[in-house]
Amino acid sequence: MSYIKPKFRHPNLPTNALGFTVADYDGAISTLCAGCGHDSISAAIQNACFLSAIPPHRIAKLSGIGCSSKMPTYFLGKSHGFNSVHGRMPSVATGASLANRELTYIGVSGDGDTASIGMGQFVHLIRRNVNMAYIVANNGCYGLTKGQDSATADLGSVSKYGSTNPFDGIDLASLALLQGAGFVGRSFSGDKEQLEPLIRAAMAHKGFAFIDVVSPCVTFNNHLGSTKSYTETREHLDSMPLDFVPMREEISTHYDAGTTQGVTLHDGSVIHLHKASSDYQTDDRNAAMISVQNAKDEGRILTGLLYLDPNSQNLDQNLKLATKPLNEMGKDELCPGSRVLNSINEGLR
Amino acid sequence: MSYIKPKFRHPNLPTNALGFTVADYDGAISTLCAGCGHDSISAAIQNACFLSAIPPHRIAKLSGIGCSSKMPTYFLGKSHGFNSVHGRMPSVATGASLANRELTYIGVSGDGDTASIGMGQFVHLIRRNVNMAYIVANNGCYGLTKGQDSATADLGSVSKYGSTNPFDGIDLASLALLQGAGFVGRSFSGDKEQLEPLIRAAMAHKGFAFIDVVSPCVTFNNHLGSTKSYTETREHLDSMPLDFVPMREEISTHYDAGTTQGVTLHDGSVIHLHKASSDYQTDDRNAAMISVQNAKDEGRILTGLLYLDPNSQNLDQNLKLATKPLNEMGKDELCPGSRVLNSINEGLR
Amino acid sequence: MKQIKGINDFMVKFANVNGTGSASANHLFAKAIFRMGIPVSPRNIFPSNIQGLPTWYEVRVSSKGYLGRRGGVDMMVCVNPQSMEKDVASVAPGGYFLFDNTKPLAQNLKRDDITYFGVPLTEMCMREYDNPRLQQLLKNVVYVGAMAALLDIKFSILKDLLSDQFKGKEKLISSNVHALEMGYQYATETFNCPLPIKLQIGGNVAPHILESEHILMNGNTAAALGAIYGGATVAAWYPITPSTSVVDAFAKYAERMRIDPGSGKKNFAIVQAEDELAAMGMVVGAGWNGARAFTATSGPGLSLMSEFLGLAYFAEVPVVLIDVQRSGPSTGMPTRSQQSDILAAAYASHGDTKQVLLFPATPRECFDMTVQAFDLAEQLQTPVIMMSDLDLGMNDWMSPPLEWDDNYQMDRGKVLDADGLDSAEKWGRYLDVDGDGICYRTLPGAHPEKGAYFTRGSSKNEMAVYSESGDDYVQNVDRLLRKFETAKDYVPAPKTHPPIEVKKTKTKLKLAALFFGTSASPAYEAVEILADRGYPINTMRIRAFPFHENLDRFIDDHDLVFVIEQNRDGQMRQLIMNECQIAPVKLTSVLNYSGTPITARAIVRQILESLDTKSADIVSLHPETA
Amino acid sequence: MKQIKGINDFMVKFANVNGTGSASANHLFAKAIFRMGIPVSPRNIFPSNIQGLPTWYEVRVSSKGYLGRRGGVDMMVCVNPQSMEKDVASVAPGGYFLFDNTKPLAQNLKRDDITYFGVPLTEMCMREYDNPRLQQLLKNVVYVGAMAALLDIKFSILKDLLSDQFKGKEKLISSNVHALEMGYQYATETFNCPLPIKLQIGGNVAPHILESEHILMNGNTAAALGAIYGGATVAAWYPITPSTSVVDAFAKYAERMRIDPGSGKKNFAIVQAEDELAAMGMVVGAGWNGARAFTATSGPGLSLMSEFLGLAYFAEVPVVLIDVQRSGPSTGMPTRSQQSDILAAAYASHGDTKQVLLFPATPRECFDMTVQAFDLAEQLQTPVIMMSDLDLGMNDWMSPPLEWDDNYQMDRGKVLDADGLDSAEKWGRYLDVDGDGICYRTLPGAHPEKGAYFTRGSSKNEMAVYSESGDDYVQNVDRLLRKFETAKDYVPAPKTHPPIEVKKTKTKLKLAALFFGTSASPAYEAVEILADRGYPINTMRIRAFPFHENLDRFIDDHDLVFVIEQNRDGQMRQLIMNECQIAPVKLTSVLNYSGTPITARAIVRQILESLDTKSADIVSLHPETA
Ligand SMILES: Cc1ncc(C[n+]2csc(CCOP(=O)(O)OP(=O)(O)O)c2C)c(N)n1
Ligand SMILES: Cc1ncc(C[n+]2csc(CCOP(=O)(O)OP(=O)(O)O)c2C)c(N)n1
Ligand code: SF4
Ligand code: SF4
Ligand SMILES: [Mg+2]
Ligand SMILES: [Mg+2]
Repeated sequence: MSYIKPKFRHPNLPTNALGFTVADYDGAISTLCAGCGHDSISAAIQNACFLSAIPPHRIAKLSGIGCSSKMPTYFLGKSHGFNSVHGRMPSVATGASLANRELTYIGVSGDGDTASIGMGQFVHLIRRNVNMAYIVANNGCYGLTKGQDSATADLGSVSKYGSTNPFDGIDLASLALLQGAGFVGRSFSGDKEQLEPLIRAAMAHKGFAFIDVVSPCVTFNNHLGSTKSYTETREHLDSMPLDFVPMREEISTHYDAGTTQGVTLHDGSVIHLHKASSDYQTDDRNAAMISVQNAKDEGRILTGLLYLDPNSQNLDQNLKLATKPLNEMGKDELCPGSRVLNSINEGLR
Repeated sequence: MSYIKPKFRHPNLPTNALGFTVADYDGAISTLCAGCGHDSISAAIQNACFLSAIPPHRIAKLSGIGCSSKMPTYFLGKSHGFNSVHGRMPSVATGASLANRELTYIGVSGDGDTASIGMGQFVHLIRRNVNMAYIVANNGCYGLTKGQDSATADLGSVSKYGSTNPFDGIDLASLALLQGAGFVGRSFSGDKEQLEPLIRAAMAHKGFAFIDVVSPCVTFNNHLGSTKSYTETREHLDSMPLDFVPMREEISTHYDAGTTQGVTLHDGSVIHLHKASSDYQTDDRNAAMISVQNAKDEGRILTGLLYLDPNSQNLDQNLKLATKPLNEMGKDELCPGSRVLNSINEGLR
Repeated sequence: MKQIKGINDFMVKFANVNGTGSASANHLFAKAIFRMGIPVSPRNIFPSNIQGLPTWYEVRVSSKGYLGRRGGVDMMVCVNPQSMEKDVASVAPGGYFLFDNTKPLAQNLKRDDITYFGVPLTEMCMREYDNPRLQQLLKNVVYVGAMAALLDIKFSILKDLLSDQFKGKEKLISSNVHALEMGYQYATETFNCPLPIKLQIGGNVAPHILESEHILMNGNTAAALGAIYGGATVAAWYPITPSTSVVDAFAKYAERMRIDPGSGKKNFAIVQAEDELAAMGMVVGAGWNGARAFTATSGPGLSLMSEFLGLAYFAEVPVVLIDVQRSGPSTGMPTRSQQSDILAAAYASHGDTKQVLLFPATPRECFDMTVQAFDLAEQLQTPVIMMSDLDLGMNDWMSPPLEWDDNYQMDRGKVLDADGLDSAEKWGRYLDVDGDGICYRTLPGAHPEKGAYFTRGSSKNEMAVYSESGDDYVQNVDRLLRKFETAKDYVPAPKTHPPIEVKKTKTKLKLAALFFGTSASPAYEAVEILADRGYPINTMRIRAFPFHENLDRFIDDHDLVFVIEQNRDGQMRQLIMNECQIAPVKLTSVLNYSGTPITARAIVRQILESLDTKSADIVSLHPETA
Repeated sequence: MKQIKGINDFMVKFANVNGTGSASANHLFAKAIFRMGIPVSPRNIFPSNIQGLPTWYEVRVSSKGYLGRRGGVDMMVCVNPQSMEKDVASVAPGGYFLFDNTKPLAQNLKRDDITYFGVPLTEMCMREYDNPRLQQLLKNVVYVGAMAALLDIKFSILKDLLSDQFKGKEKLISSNVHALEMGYQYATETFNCPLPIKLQIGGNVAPHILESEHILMNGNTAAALGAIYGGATVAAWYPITPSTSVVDAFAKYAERMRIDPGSGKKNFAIVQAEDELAAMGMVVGAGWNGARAFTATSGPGLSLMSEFLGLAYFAEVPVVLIDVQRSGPSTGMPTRSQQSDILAAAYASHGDTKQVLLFPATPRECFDMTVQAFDLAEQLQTPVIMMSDLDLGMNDWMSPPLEWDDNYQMDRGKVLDADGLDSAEKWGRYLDVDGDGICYRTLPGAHPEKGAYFTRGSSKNEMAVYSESGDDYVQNVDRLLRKFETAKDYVPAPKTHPPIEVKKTKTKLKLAALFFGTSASPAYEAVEILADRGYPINTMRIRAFPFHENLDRFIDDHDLVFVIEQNRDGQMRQLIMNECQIAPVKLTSVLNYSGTPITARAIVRQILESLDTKSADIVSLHPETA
């Protein structure tokens, strides 16, 4: 949230290979809450596109519905975007990517959008290996509808309304691994150094690339970690009117590969991020699943590039799609003409 | 398929603890194709209920839409049944089980019904740990709509229409394991000795119990296994009119724990079933996932009880549901009365 | 400058930023007026985000008890710089404008024809509180204090309300009261209080209101209470504005009133489903299995429930759905109100379907109709959809108190238990024994030998056996029509008001107005205005679909009937034409679909315009009725 | 016994067990008649399972070229013991009954008033073939041979057809021909061939048919070809009867005609989605991104697509949906035909929506309209739904040949490419520059600096910026109405036929009939019958929604208009009332919703009945029009 954004831009901003500055990758002003992790992700995407020097107009941004799904409005104003319906962005992205295989597709979703209403489409999107980067801004709750638990909320986590979640959280990275995704990563919204390169790699990957980004909802829920330590901050909060959302700073963090970092969220709870070490093998799917699981059992969230299969066959390949984008084909390529039709008629007599 | 079913019943049929004969667990006459694996599963369910001496009227049968979802009509004629809509039986079963926690719920579905259109509901059914036995009659295709590949069809399998499936099959047992199911089994429709006890155990389990049953569609697709050997049977078939479905015998098999059995399907393809050995540990979820995966990599389908957590907390427990079935509660339990309402009015002035 | 005057009759609008706690403070303001016994109707106009965007809160005060939106702003309280330009512009000439003058007002925001009240809200709070959170929050309370002085709100009532709200948190009470006093004092000292618009207990308030025992509550809470009292045990839902608070409130009351005293266990189950398809599926499953079950949703959810609604219609499963309508189509304006799901609900799903709808107009009716919905669903063995909307569901309405008859018995409809099955001569699930289209159902587990059947969404014969026979199909769907006919006598009948006497009428036409739900309040108000101007208009408020036969007769009795509703396409008018076979020329639409509730002013304007243009046509088209 | 007579005018019905290959054999029978130049209309009436249940195949032969279902059975070929009792009963007195007399006919199946032909099919095949598969299969071919003798089918044509069918599989050809001959010979030797009902080339066949170049094809194949010719590149779907064969056929033709000759790669993409929501989502995504995309579905799928259809309407994304209707509601009778998704499609989704519908009546029109659907969707930037049905989609129809104008250019509607954007003065995605409600869209990737915008299902202003302003909302949805108005001139206009002259009319009323899709053939037939009986009825065939203004005029010009359709609730009649503001009393429903197609007989009966009861009322209600 920052409806007053400086209009002034430094004339000597660095440019990328295309001659664009990072400002060319700007979007509209965010209407999310101050301090929302999603804004950090928007910034990371913007920066990643800038650094990778992708022409902004050759990117298409797709999303579902939710605070997270609003994000595409807040980056890449020169790209087309499609804010579709709740939970069904995967199908829209599939269709879009078939229509024009030459654009770079970025899908942005939330944990509600993906793990609840979108679960079926998500699984099948992975299975089809659609060529896109799919980023889930995972806050364990439904931000936009005011803080209900989502399906990724941890067992035992307590929502702002005081209810305790009796269900085990769905681990989207494990699911992506199981369903055969060729690129699976996990990061934290505030860890720019890890997140940006991951996003760049995901966009470069020629197939479905999934990144689960832990992104605290400062307003309704911060309890994504398995280990939580409540402070009186929380109690203090409880006596505020429900329509009061205090202004907050975005949380950022910095830690080294192979180490574990405790990050204190705005309500005082702590999550423990563990960055995969530099000798982590990214080419073993089963091992990756076990590593994720083991970290979870230890109350830690494993972050980093968890799995990569650079040679996975994507949907375009599987369907033996022509090289020229389908949406550019004209009558010559598409319409067999009257002679063929007459011979078809002949066969029907 | 056998629309002429003998009416005569032996007077000395064995009875179970309730004094019922197996005929008391009969359903209507099947309208499936002759030799369809689904009919064997129906028989196994019928027998399992008989052997476990469950009063037929205390069972509720639920299904979606498909050949497989028709099965409940063909067993337990004294039970209520609900043939709901395609892919959404999990939600119907969830609601039904909440309404009356005392019945035994059997859900029957197909791979299309569960792994395609039903994927989202299936995952969330597992997550909620609804107290029911959920059986998927898995034939790798859409029988009722004439043989399209389903999402469990193997990569590279060839449908009756000659198209080759370019997608990896979804392994429902692995998915159930990942999502935390407390009971996961796999079997083959023709393996009565394995299937019946599995079904009995699933019904006895006080939570969500999943059984993936390989059940060949004799008419459209038999290619579930990873290893296939096509014979000329297949070529022969190709010249038959599409509306011709030859009469066939159900396939049955018998093999020992710890061994692998090749089963030849009607089109001549072979699947390799591997029965978990007697020292298989059913209490390690991660190990189970690895075993299933390893078998798959070797071209085999691991069968048996793959995982069991007898103490998983089911939905009734998680919701702290009253012991008395909700559908039996009356005004006294439910309606707070005028005095309470007046005090609510008071609070609104 | 001529200032707007008015005792107990004016419109105050608050312009805030959302997420700042302003809605709570504004509610305090409205509630205090309500406690003074003066009719008030607050409306929260909020954006579809959580923090940082403009939000408004309208409070209408009306001595006559008009609760519909009025339109126009007599006094604006503006603490949002983002929207201030528009806000200033929207004040009626002669009106008043209160703002935070910690920073001076920009030159372009100054008008000659309104009165400004600058209160240094930020400055005061910065000075008084060091906790930034309280600085933010209490600004709102300070302006409420100032408004109390300006409008003559009874101060003790405000204090009482704060004590109620923060019961047990003494520190919060005192800081809030302090803020209130600061504002009050500042205004008293700085301005000429009270203003020509002001409040007065008793005063000109309509006597029937003074005597009433009204409560102030929103429709969603009332519906939730209806579900509690109606014996709902299973609620399955998926969050969506503006229906979310129905299940929130249900959960709150159930946790209080539905805990088994012995075991501490729950006599209810609430499941947050993974989406609306699943929510409706769960309700269908529970309803099939004999529990009273419901879900609540809004537009997009209704679309997603379409397939299941068709199943429940055809398989004849009791289902209660509370549709709190918002602006469509698609995501539309998710935090704005409309009545635009009528056709989507009435004919939900493919094939020939007709669904039972209820149209509550007040929180009291939300309560009553929700209770009745459960009876109807089981009596008729079909979905019953209560069509509320954001305006009714989420705003507080002055309403007669909820009433409960302790002799109420749930009507579970035609369900045969074991005894019933044993004594039934011949039972078939779809045998129309009574000729009313409603058959006898059974519940799973009821009887060891009898009554089991297969429920399905496909065609069947009277004995519930799957059938593809055209005859079986036709007799079944014809019976469903018969059942729908029967439903006409079960659902709430429409309401008419005694006609208003008009001395000198300006029209020869017999005029009438039809309306429903939140269009009712402004419609009644409009009809009174029009009566004053010489146009007698009879009214009928529709409360349910299928329509009662009174509706046909009522339309027959008039030459021209206005159908007042809040959607673009005149959906209720279409439904009436379809179902009652009414000549379109007789029904004229009066519409508002801007997302904010329809006003009496808009209705009056449209009716007068249409009378100007229409009366000629109508006379010539139907000479016999002139 | 008086035997039924008729040259080129009779109804043969085959009663089989499904999964036995009978449909192929029966098709052979029908196709042979077609090749003789005699109008024929075959209908497959099949159960919703794969093997072992009764299935029927009706073949109507009509010298005048009536293609609608006729009703009544002149000759029954029954090889299914399960249904034999009913089948015997359904033969008209004086009719014929052919059966397998390997086992003798049960006593109770014997009637005095029909002629029996026993052919020992099983016995003959057991004797001739040792492969059990062939024994089964060729039984069907044997009875076709017998029928050829009985009805005088040209034998060489049958042989040609078999050679075509099994091209390259000589063994199969010869065994089939052998079976054919066996049956032919048996009949010739045993019965008095040909029967009083029989075929005759030329003969009494209507001259315009004799001269025509008709083809025999089903609507789904035609629609698939339409998608190929219309330039569809993305097809996403989910299997459901009876729409499955649309995409099957599309795949077949695309594999043949859409392979890039250089690379061998595909100029199309077909995705079997995980369900209908996803199928429609993919089409929306592809349409948004500038590909011509479509899906095909039936009732339950339409319900599931509802939310996405609302999105596409409101976000203005071109989408083509082919709805092959079946009997609803819910799963209904999945293998039976109806026209009952009209309202569900026209007003698909919550909120105020109106969708463009097309109503093809012949395979030729399925082809043409599918092509046009892609143009319309892009011109109007909205979903276009082609409303076919099982009868049209899955049965073979005699149809004028498909025609193609090689000058056809795809009309991509108002799309600005880079040049267009550069030369546009001011561009806003939702700016109604031309006043027709249709704005200029852009495609992702088109221009480095201009034309990017955000597509959404929520409210926005003309510049595509998210907006919750009531004014922006209203101007946007009003523009959508304007666009719908524009659409009236884009969609196919209704068709009228020259009135039939009637010598001595029995009514003073000006009568008319409205119909569409598969109701058209029987309706035309009925109108001719009624003209014969003294009732002149003008006709108009509706081909699209929104309705052309001709429709209003046509209705205005008549006193009483019959609306002929195949659903319970008279959905098209409702749509007409809603949209054209027609007095209900003017429109009388003529309905059939049993799942089997409506017949001319049923139409005639209902119209005559209604004229008996109605004419009095109508005259008194509208004296001025009498
Ligand atoms: C069909 C439908 N159901 C419900 C909603 C209401 N809704 C909007 S956003 C949302 C949840 C968003 O959660 P998530 O995806 O986690 O996003 P977040 O706001 O947490 O970033 C819901 C339920 C909707 N828009 N559409
Ligand atoms: C909403 C909806 N879409 C499609 C269909 C059509 N349909 C019926 S069964 C079926 C697939 C069944 O496959 P599966 O569940 O594997 O069952 P099987 O027939 O193979 O046993 C489909 C797509 C339907 N009934 N409803
Ligand atoms: S509610 Fe939560 S997720 Fe939504 S914008 Fe605010 S902080 Fe972010
Ligand atoms: S089509 Fe396949 S799945 Fe269906 S009944 Fe026949 S064999 Fe079984
Ligand atoms: Mg979230
Ligand atoms: Mg299957």
